[in-house]
Amino acid sequence: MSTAPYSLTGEGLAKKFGRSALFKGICLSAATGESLSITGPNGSGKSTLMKILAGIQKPTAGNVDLVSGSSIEKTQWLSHIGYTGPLVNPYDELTGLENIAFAARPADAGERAGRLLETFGLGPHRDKKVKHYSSGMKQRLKLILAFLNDPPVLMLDEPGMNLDSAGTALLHSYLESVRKEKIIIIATNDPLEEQLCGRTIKLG
Amino acid sequence: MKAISAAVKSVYILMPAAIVMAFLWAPPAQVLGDSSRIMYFHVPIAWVSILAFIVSGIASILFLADRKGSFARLDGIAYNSAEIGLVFTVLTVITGSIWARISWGVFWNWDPRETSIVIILLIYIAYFSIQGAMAHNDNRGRIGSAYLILAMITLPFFAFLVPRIYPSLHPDPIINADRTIFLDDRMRSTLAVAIVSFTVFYCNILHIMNRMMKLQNHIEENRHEAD
Amino acid sequence: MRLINILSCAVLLLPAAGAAIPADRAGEPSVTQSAAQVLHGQDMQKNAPSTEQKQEPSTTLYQVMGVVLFIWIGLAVFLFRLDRRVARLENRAQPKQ
Amino acid sequence: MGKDILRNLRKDFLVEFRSRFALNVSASFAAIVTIAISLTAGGVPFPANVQAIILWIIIFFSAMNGLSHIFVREEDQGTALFLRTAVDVDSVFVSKFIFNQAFMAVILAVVTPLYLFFLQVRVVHAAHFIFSIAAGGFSMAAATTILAAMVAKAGGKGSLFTIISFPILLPVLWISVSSTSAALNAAPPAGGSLLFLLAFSGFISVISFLLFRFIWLED
Repeated sequence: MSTAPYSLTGEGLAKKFGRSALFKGICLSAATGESLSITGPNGSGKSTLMKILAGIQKPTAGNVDLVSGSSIEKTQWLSHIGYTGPLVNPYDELTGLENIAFAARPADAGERAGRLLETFGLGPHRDKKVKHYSSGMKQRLKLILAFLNDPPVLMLDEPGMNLDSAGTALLHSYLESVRKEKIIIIATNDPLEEQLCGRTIKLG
Repeated sequence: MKAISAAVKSVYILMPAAIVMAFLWAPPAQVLGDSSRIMYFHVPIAWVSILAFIVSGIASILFLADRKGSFARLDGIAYNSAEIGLVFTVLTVITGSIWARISWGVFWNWDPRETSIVIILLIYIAYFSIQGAMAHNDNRGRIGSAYLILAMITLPFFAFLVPRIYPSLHPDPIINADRTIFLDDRMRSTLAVAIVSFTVFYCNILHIMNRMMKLQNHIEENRHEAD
Repeated sequence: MRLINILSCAVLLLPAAGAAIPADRAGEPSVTQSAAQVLHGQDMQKNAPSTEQKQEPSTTLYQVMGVVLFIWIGLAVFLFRLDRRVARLENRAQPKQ
Repeated sequence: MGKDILRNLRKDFLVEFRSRFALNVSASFAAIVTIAISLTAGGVPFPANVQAIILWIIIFFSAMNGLSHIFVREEDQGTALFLRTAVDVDSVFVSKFIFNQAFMAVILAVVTPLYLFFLQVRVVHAAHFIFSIAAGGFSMAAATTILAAMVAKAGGKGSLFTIISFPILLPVLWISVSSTSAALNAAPPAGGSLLFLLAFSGFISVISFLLFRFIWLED
């Protein structure tokens, strides 16, 4: 990964589904070292906004730009972004370790994966099929998959979902340890996670 | 917009002219007699169904190529054109098989032209089933367009390559029975007038359907604003 | 769509009617024979042309042309009125936009 | 890109091997139909062209049961978004394409021997027969990969895949049937059909590759 600082800007973002508008006129920006939380009631478009920021969906109006030195092409965004959310499901038929092997891009991901598995307490379950995981374990695996390639931008949609208090503490301490070198964007309604981030954007 | 509206109105004059020419002015063909007059309807209808197919294919290509969305509702135009095309394809099959019954004695015998029109029909049916399966899906326009493009690309393989590689599959004498009829000048010009008027007819329907689609969208948007 | 349904019915009649008479004329000299009989009857093709050359104006040809024209006029009136109605709605929608 | 393709292929083979659902359905369908036809025929061999037609009908429908599975599974199990974040568009298409080719090869390897065994087929030109089957299967898998993606995005409802595949696959079936029936006849077969199939599959693969991003990436 390049070491140049990243910055993410969104201008005048709007999304319509069919004919009903979800949100409009959202402007935001974040640079490396900054963190952002997106809050709002259910159905206010948090997940959609996250997807738009990650380049997975297109906004109806406005545009998003990810810059590191020079502007990065949209098709390449996902190799710079660690994205996870309720709809990003690992493969049930594969074990935790196999899912990690599938998602791992750089060569040193193996070591990182081992460390992350230990950190998040999944070490003993690495060779179990994901369909035998509990929902909390699955959420931990999803977080590992997002952190795996050490992306400079982290976009976490409801990262605390299904986690027990130990899991939440692990997540928070991990985010605290990397916040200096990354852009972190979290969509959440949990006040604790909201406090973790520098700024808050309210939807709805 | 105004110019198109005016131009397509010429169909109100062209079509009666084509009908009268087809029945009164054009002489009966030497071999087929008066039954050849169905040609002035069958050929233009077949032409319109292919035209509609090509138009919807081109609209689909433009729709996918135009990522900025500067042309609105190209996928809707492709859909409307395909709808007209489906009707005309069915008509082509019906008129064609009536004609085949009169001149060859059978309703159907899979010559290359019959084969290709049936394939167009199948493609349209497939297109409408995939559109129907995605009634309220945001991907609808793009997937339907991609399918139409893919289908349009397979078509030349039937129309040109197959008869050439397998000449034995398609008995040439049968198709030549009507292809080699001598067309005199009056017949030819009648056919030309009929083709032009059916093309304008197609443009007229497409134009009206597109405007109706626009109005429908407009009404639905306004209804939501009122909420 | 309603428009396309009506169109399909109407346009369907147009060429079918056109097909009917020629079959009649191309058949045996007896002009009274109905088109349907000819269509479903024995073969009527090859022996036709020899008897065809009389150029005696058959009323059937005119009748069928009349039917086709009548259908076309109906279709044209429908299209024309639809066109007008759409234009009126467009005019009403325009100022609001 | 090469690494991405390998990662995705390894994952697909692993997942498919663990469940074997698609393969089981396709193979059992092929076996049941072949045996049923053989049973009804009562041991009387069909003429060569009928044999070719029946063979390709069996291949077509067995393949239709399984070829869409590769994309439909991703949507059904909700893993499509994970795949999307982990692998870029072009690699997804290429790896799924390769997977479908492998799947088709397995289907052909199951169906053809069964068919030859049960229906007393006498293959006159063995090499031509094998090439016809292989080229036909290759074109079929090549053309249906993108259609599978469309069906998956459309909700993957039942027989939709068969309906939309048929018009596109018709030239392939047509040529394959006549080429296979030539291989079962004493008459010397022409090589043009294999060329046609290769040209067709090459052409359609390129177009599918270009169109795939419009289907895979959402708005």
